[in-house]
Parts: sequence; structure tokens; C-alpha cells
Amino acid sequence: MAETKEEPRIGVFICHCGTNIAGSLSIEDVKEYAETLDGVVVADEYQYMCSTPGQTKIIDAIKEHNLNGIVVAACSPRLHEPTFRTATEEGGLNKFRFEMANIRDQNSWVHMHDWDGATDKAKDQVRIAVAKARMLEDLEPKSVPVEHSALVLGGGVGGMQAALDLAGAGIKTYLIEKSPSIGGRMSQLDKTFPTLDCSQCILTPKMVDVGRHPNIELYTYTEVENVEGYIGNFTITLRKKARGVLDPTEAAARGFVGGGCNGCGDCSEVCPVIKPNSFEMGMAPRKAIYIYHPQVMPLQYTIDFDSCVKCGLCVEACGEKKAIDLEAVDTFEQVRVGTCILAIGYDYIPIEEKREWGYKQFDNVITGLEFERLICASGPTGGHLIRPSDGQTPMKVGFVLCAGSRDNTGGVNKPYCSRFCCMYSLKHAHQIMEKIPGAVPYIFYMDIRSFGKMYEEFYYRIQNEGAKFIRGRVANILEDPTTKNLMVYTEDTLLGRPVAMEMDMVVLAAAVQPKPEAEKIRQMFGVSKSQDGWLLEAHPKLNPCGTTTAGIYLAGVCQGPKDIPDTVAQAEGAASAASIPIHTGEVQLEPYFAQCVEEICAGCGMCVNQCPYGALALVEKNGRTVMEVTEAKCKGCGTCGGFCPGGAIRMQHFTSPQICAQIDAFLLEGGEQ
Amino acid sequence: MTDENWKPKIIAIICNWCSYAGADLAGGARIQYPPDVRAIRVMCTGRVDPLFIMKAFQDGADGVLVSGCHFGDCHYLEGNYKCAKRMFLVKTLLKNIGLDDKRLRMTFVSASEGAKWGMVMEDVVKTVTELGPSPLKKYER
Amino acid sequence: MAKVKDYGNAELEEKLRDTAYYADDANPQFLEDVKKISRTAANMCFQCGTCTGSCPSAPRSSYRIRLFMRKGVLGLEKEALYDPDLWLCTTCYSCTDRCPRDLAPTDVIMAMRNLAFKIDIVPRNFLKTVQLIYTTGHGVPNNDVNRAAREKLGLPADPPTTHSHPEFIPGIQKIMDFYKMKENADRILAEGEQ
Amino acid sequence: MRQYAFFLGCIAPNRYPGCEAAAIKTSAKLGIELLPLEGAGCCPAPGAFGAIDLKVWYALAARNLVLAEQMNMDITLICNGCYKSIWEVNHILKHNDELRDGVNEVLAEVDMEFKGSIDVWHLIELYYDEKICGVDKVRASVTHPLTGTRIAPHYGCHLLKPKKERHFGDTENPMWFEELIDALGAESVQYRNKMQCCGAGGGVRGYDLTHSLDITNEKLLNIQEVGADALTEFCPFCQLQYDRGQVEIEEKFGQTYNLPVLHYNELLGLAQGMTPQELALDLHAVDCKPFLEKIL
Repeated sequence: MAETKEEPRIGVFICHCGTNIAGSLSIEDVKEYAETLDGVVVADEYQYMCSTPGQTKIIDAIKEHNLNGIVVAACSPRLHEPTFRTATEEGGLNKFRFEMANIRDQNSWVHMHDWDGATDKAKDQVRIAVAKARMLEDLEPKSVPVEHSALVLGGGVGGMQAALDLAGAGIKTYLIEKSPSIGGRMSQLDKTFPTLDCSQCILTPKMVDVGRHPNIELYTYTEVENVEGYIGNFTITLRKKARGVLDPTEAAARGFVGGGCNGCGDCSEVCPVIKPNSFEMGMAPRKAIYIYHPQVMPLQYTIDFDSCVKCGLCVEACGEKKAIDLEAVDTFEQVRVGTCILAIGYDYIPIEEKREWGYKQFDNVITGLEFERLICASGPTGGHLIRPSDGQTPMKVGFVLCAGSRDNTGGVNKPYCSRFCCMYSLKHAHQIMEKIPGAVPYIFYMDIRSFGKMYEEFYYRIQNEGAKFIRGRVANILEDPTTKNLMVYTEDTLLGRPVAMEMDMVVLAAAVQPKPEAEKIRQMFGVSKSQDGWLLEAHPKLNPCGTTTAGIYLAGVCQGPKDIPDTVAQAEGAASAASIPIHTGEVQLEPYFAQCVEEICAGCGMCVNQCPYGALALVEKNGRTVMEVTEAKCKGCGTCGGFCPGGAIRMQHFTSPQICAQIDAFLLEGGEQ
Repeated sequence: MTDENWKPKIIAIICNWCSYAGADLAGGARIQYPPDVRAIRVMCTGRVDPLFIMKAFQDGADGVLVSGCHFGDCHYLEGNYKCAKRMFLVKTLLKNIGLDDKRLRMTFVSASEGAKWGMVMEDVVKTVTELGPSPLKKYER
Repeated sequence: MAKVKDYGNAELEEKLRDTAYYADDANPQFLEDVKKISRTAANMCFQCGTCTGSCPSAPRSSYRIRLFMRKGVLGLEKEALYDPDLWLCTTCYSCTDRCPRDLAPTDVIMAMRNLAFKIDIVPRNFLKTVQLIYTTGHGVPNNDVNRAAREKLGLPADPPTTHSHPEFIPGIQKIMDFYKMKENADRILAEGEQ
Repeated sequence: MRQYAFFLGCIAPNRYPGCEAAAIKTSAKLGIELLPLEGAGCCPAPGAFGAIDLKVWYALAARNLVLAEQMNMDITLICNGCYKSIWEVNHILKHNDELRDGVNEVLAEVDMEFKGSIDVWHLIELYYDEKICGVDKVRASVTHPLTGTRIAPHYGCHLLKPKKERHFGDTENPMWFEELIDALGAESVQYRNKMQCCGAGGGVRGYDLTHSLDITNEKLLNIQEVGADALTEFCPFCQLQYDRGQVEIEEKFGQTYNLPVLHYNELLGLAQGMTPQELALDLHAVDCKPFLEKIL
């Protein structure tokens, strides 16, 4: 059956993109060739088709030649299809009467030294595009309503900021955190560079705000189980892990009015089980029923059922509050949201795998995060920095930068820069000199990357305070068996002399890497990953918060290493991006829906199981069994269309005739030189 | 009949979310590869009807490449699985009609694998060039 | 600034010699040769110093493997090949194990030594080994004390190697002659004599 | 009884014949039969030869490999230097067609062809490999345990490094050799910078003896620090450097250690009841008596 009734009248517009395209192939040849193509009534070229004059050319040509199909040969449709569709529309055509030939990203840029090859390819690409344009038809985008709510995954500083912004903009926001308290990595830090203000002091107010904001519904100790739906209408299943402790509302729901956990801690005192506290990097104990630290939000205890012996002492201690339920099990809950923000954070690499630095072999080799806890006033040592081996105060402390970062070797293989290690190591150096009179920090570095606002000035300050900088990557560290001191070996590459320095303690600025669970999460939300495993943004420069899945946004280190200011900035960006569809109230979906051609459909129903969204069903229509599409559910992947034995399924904008026409255009028309 | 300046005609049907993005990335990174492949964009490799591939070979294509997301990464959950399954079928079909099934190739290139796209292009062109012109070419025209 | 100054005073010329690094000091081919022979991406060194820090020779000499990597990258052929430190690498491969760029500095040194030999720069002891292998098939040949000891142990006076199978030695010699190794070794040693 | 072509190298047969004798006798007790690789020559020395012209190094090593291919038998050897030449060349030529063709072009001159049909093993890895021998079997073979002796291990370089091309894992602080030492009833001791080079390799011993001895001396100091009755290794060249080196160090630096240096096979021989005479320990430059008195 014919795709279009009227005679095709196509206009072809070829973009130079400055010299990006014109520099590698002959625009003139392509233009002349385009003019010869069947159905093409006008062909034109311009320096920058995406510019206003460029778009005006299209708009005018549509009117002048009363075109019914537009082909632009330029960059990638993933970049400028929306631009030219708008132009097509302004010219008075349906915006789906537009087709793009990607002669830049997939031609001129990848065949820069093959003028003829590139030109021939461009001709073919234009011919293929024209072939499709000839068969394009009017389509109406489908607009769907957007839930007036959002979900933020991850309760670190990024997730908290995003949630506060969304909530502040009047959007119901669900903040999901896997651990018992929000706060994330930042709550483990002592001070923050370059201002040196206390991390807890600036974070705790935020945590409280999150806790009491009417628009924020906080789910701690909760993980995402399943994600369904699309932008505007996500249905997300949450697994509330068995916490064993009821908050006042939960308690009330069970009829213990006035009961529930008030954070008094009586339970923890009587608990006989002792475990290492992961918040303190295992350097302090916690009970089987515990909170990380006094400022946790919410202030509600949690039972670690892996180690709980169910002795029941805590239940007695809790008494009338009846907050403890030793038989608690995981529960599930569904929330419907319009958009989601992923702020799932990062992990440190297992730095012990770099055997030459002796972490976990030598007592006095620690990581940066362990240092944060040791120097923190609320930490396991009350802020007294001591050597794990003998509790002595270290007077010479070595800092190993790029510990695993910028490292191509197998096993570690973190070729990227972790971006905040330089600065926090400078901060550590300052803290040592501040807290321990006469102590000298030695910073072993390849480059000091102090790129942020007031960062270089901070570097200046630390150097002025007396920190010693040695430009050499540490080759290996050996322990003196008797004193437990550490010999650090490297080269002072500026002196050109080998270095063998005895240190009381060494701090490794371990590289960061994506969380292990990131893989599962990104697949649930349909987000791609970069080659080093970080979640992939829609565009590295122009859309750093968005993803290729509409309605899913990224914030913080999960998208790539960044420090607190950048994380917060990106979180606010993501929040604003995520609020746009919600405030607009509706989003337009590209109308690439499957349609059943009922005359042909044999009602075999094989397509029904093919659809991953259950959008297809068999129905009785005037005596025949035929398939019917629920457009709201159809996302336009075309899996059914690719499978239908009878070819009874039309995939709008990607119909079989259109695609076959493209194939024929390439292989049959001309082609051979 | 392979003369010196014979160049293979290869058609690639690639998905919008991974492989097409990967190919764009290769462009951004200026990764150079032979210009013998023409790409047709579909939203998902699940859309690839075996008919398209047979059509291409019937039209005399020397090679066909189908490229989608890695398993588990499909933008539409499982389109690439479905497509991969069909490709096995098509390959047997090709063997039956006496075509070397190395002329049909399915690859998985993610949006961040520009370099890999370059390698795939190199490799596909190499393979098909070694196989020579499609025997079906003689019959048409 | 003038590279050549005619002070007409050799001593002064030497004292004030212009030692600036000029672009035309570089021999790009040198880097290419090093990469080919060493089979490692020598151009990718970013001078972190891990290699020298790992090197057992560095603390007791002026040998800095990092500097050889640098000279490779910059194509400073003469500076690299004429430097006697080139022969102080014990090939312990510690640097190769720890290099964060996954390079093999040890193999770069080996490659540079190969290139040095091409222009007749090589320590005598290396050539002596060549001559020994050429004549006996062994780098460390047998001797009478050892023969006696071997017999006491119930071993043949000469091991079942080329020592007791001299018929294999011509084969070894053919292989070495194929690369003109022996004649080069003899020539260089002879020149050294005068 | 597994059979291997026994590649002797130079220093073992021509300086420390005890190693050769011990290797053959002790392995026999562990179900490993060593057959002479007739006509083998120098491996050739990776430091000296590789430094001058790697192509010749490939070719001469390939010649040794072909001899074993003709016996259709895997090679085993007892020297790290030999391991570098023989194992690495075998590995490289198997995986690099260009180099293999180059080498075969030369070998054609002597009617030989490298096929890459065999593998190369260091005897010590066969001992440690559970599938072939294993620590327990070594322990079981001990009749005269070296009880009460403290022995410092030296791994050497060319067996384990570079780790990305080898299969021995950790090169910063491995412990498997210690297991083999403890299996003899002795006590293995840890010391500072265990993995440092002996200082002999790369032709440095011949090029600048003082320099190379200074490296050796550092190791000896580190061992002296923890006190050991003997040093053991599985590389005759390291053995030469430590054994004769001590004499030279005494001359040059006036420092005395009297630290007996024994190849692991010599230790194993003693533990299996071989006499010092059967091991020609009298050829060692450093007198082994004080050590022997502890165990005999």
C-alpha cells in the first residue's frame, strides 16, 4: 500500500558545518548529485544549516517550492533533529516530514583523509535519506500527563540537595537511601577544602531540613527493587529492608500510640553483640542494634539481622515504647513518579591490591577516608591522630597521591583522575600541621590538580605552612619490622635523585570507582555506562545531568568523579531539569507506535509475547481475531514489527516499506561508480 | 572477478541508543575507518525484520551488519536478545541458500564505545573484502 | 641565540657551550626504533618516577631509568646511547611491574643497548661472552677443577651439552654469523686494543 | 614418572655441578625424570646477549627449544636466567608470527624449524604445582629434616617478573617459596626488601663488579639483620653472585658474612639424605660447614 498519496517534492539541504564537513568531502558534488535524485525539487547548501539563516532557507524553500519532504545532510540526528524538525514545522509542514543524513559524525569526521570515499558515501547517505523522505507521512506526537512527583535515589549530599530543590519547587519527592541514615560520604568527612569548614556542621542542617520537609518522603534502609513505565509515569517498587525498629508512626499504626524509637539508645547499651562500625571504617565498634553516629537522620536505631542473636535484651530495654520487632521482614512499596534522579555515589578501589604500597600488610598504612575518621573530633580517637600499630602520634606522615588513579595496569585499571584526592590530601596536610606541633607532612605527587575556585590559593597556603612536596609517584613502601615505621621509596623527579624516606605513617589517596550495585541500578533505569563504568550522561558538555532515557537524570560522582561543590551544582542542575516536565504537566512522546494492519493480521498472536511492555493483545473485531496496540504502553521499539510473520504491523516512522526503500536506495539505485 | 579497486557494499542497521550513539562518538573522537559501510538507523535492533536482511542480500549487498546495545543494556529491555535470536536463524538461512554466513554480522557497541565501533568497521570491511563480491550480485542488472 | 660563538678560545668555547635543547636535537626515528625493538609504547611515559624509585641501581649510581625514558620520548639518541649508565640496568623488571602506564622500561633499556651496539658502543665483557659462546657454546664454559668435581659426583666430566657434543657448535656459529655478531665483536674488541 | 628434557644452562653444570646432580636425584624421588637435552648450549644469557642483539637471543634460544621439540618433550630448568631466555622466547615466538618467521629464516640455515610444540617449566614451579608434585609430596620425601635452621629465601627476578607476562601472581611479597622451604623442616625467615635483585643480572656483574656487589651487599645486610643460617634460591647465577660475591665483598668492602648459599635442590638433596660430598658443597666459596653441623 502506498505510503503517501501526493507526488514527493523533496528539498535537500547540505551543511558545511564550517570546514567540519566541507573540509573532507565535496559539498558541491553532493549538491549536484542530490538534484538528480527522483523526487528532489530543490537542493541547497549553507555554512551552518543549524543557524537562523540556515533554518530560514528551509522555511522559505518549503513555501517557495511547496515541498512535502525535507532532507538535511549535516551532523547527527541525535544532535540537531529537534532543531530542523522545528524549522520544518515553521515552514508549515508536519515536523515528521523531516529526515536527516549524518554526513559529519559518521562521515567527514571518520574519513578525513579519503575525499572521494567520503564524497561517495555522502551521496549514498543523501540518496538513502531522500528515499525515506519520499515515503514520510504526517504524524501527531502523543502527549502524556506527568505525575507531580519525583524520586531521588541516594541520600548523600547530592541526593539531599536535589531532593530539597525539587521539594522546594513544590514537588512531592521520595528520597531513597540504602543505609540507615542519609548523609553519605560527606558525613564521614572531618573538614572540607578549601574553606576548612566542618563537614558535619554544614551537612547536619541539610539533613534536618530533608527530615522535616513536608514535600520530602524519606525512605532510609531502602533499595529500589523494580522500575516500570516511562517519563511522566514511572512505577517504582521499593524494598524496605527489615529494620527491626519501628518509628513512632509505624508504632502508632500497630496501636502503640506514643511508642516507637526515640533514639534513646537503651537497646544498644544492653546488646551483647559487637561488630565493627562501617561508618568509622571498622575502627570503632557498634552493637547489633545500632546507629552510625549521634547526628543520624532519621534518629532511629537499626538491627543488623546478620549478627543479631535475638536474645531479646533490647526488647526488654525498650520496654513500653515497643519499638523493637525482632521478627521484622522486608516489605515492599510502590511509588509513582514523573521523573527520577540517580545520585548513587561511589566506592574506593580495594587499594590493598596494589601490593607495593602494603595496605593491610603494614599497620601504619591507611587510606584517606580512614584518616578523616582518625582526625575527626567525633571519630573513634576523638580527633587524636594516632598510629594504628602503637597508638603513638605520627610526626612524619607521607601522602601517596594517585594511589590507583591514572593507572593503566591490569587489576586496578583506573586510567582516570579521581579529581578530589589532591585537594583532600592538601587538607590532611594542613590538619596535621595544625593539630600536631612539629609534625611534617610529605606529599608524594605527580601533579597537584588544584583547579577549583580558591583551590590553587589553598595549595599556596599549605605550601607556605611548611608541607613538603616531592614530585614522584611512590614506587613501594616497606615496613621496619621492629619500629613499624615505613620506608617510602620513589624518585624526586625534580632533583633527579632516588628518595628513601622513613615515615611514621602513610596515607593512600585511593582512587574512586563506581559502586558494585551501580550496574544493576543503571540497568533497571535504562541508563548506559561510560567505558570506565560511571553512568553515562546524555551529552558530556550540553546535557551533563540528563541521560538517554527521558525522565532519568544524574547527580554527583555516580556520573564521574567530582568534589562536593561540583556535586551540589550538578544536583541542582538535575533537580531543575527533572522539575521541568513535572511543571509542564505533560510530555510529548515521539509517535513511533506500532499499528496493526487488520486486513493482513492473521491473529496468530506471536507478537504478543514479543512486546516487553505488554502493549499488545488479541481482540475480536467483526468476527476476526486481530491484534490491538495499547498506544499508552507502546514505546516504539518495533520488536513486534520485526517479528510479525505477515508484516501486519506498521511501525510508524520506521515502516517496513520505508526501511526497504532505504535498502534499495543504497544497493540498487546508481551506487556503482 | 575481484578487481583491484572493487569496494564492498555493506549495509549496517543499527539501534538509535547504543550503536548509533557509539558511531557518533567515534566521529567526535575522529577515529578513522574505511567508508564502505552505510548505516540505517532504527530505534532498536528488535525492529530488524529478517526480511530486511534477505532483501539487502537479494539487492546484492556484500555484507550486512546489525549492531545494538550490550545484553542487559537495551533501551527497550530485551530487543537486542530477540534480534540476536533471529540472527542465528537468518545465518542458517543464508547457509542454506549457499551464502557465507560471515557476510552477516551482529555486534554489540555501547554509546561509550567509539573506539570499538571503529574496530568493528575495520573488521567487517576486512572480512567482507576477503569474501569478495556477493555471488548474488551477478544476477541483478 | 647563537649556537656557535667564535671566541677563538677552545677552553672558553667549552665552558660557555650552548646547552639549550633545540627541536632539531631530536631524532624521531630513535623513538620509533626503540618502540619496535622493545615492543612497548615508550612514547607514553609521563615521567612519574616510579621506575627510578623501584630501581636497585639508581641509589648507588647516576643511572636514572626515567631519564632514559625521557630521552627516548624526545628522541635524544646520542645522549641516551653514549651514556655509560645505560649498562647499569640489572634487568630486574621491578620498574616494569610497577609502571602505572603499563610500560616496560626495562625493555626500553634493552632496546637502547641494541641500538648502541649498532654504533659499536658496548662494554667489553658483553663481547667476551659472545666470543665464549661462539667457541664453546657456553657463556660460562667448563674448567678442569669442575671436570674433576663432576666425575667425583658420578657425572660425565663434560655435561651432555655442546661440551660433549661439539658437533652442535657449528650450528650455533652459523646462527651468530648470520647476524655478523662474532665478526663485529672481534672488530670492536680489536679496535679497543689500540 | 613424568619425563622432562633437562636444560642445564652454563653455571649449574660448569660451576655448581652439585645443583645438576641434586636436581636429577631429588626430582627422581618426586616422580620427575630429567633426561639430558643433548647438544644444548647457553640459553643464551638474557642480560649479555639480549642487550647486544635481541634477534640473536631469539634465534639461539629457539635452537635450544627446537632440540627439545625434536625430543617431543617439555623443557625444565633450574636457573632464572635460563627461564627468561627459554620460556620467554618460547612464549614470544608462539604469539608473534613476524618474529617467528624471522627466527625460522635463520634456523633454516641449520635445518631447524621452531614449531612451538612444547612448554617450558622451572623445576621449582613443577615442585610447587599440586598437579605434578606439590608441597606435601616434597615434605613426604624428606628423610633428614633441616630442623632448627633459619633459611632466607631469594626469589630472584626473571622467574616472576614482569608479572603481566608471567603466571606467578604477586611479585611484591610472594610466599610460595617459603612453603617449599618449610616443607624441608627448616624455618624460612622474612627480611627487608626480600624481592630486591641480587645485582648480577643484565651484564652488570661483568660491567661494573663493585656496583653489582654493592646491591648484593644491601641484600646480605638485610638478611644479617634478621639472622639466618643460610640463603637459598633457585638460580645458579644468583647463587654465584651471593656465594663468590661474599668473597669479593670481603676484598672490596671488608665486610664478612659467612652466609652459606645453597640452591634449593642442594637443600632438598640434604633433606633427602644426600651427603655434602654428593653435592660437591666443597666447591662453594663460602664454607657450608657451620650450616651442615646444625643439621647433620
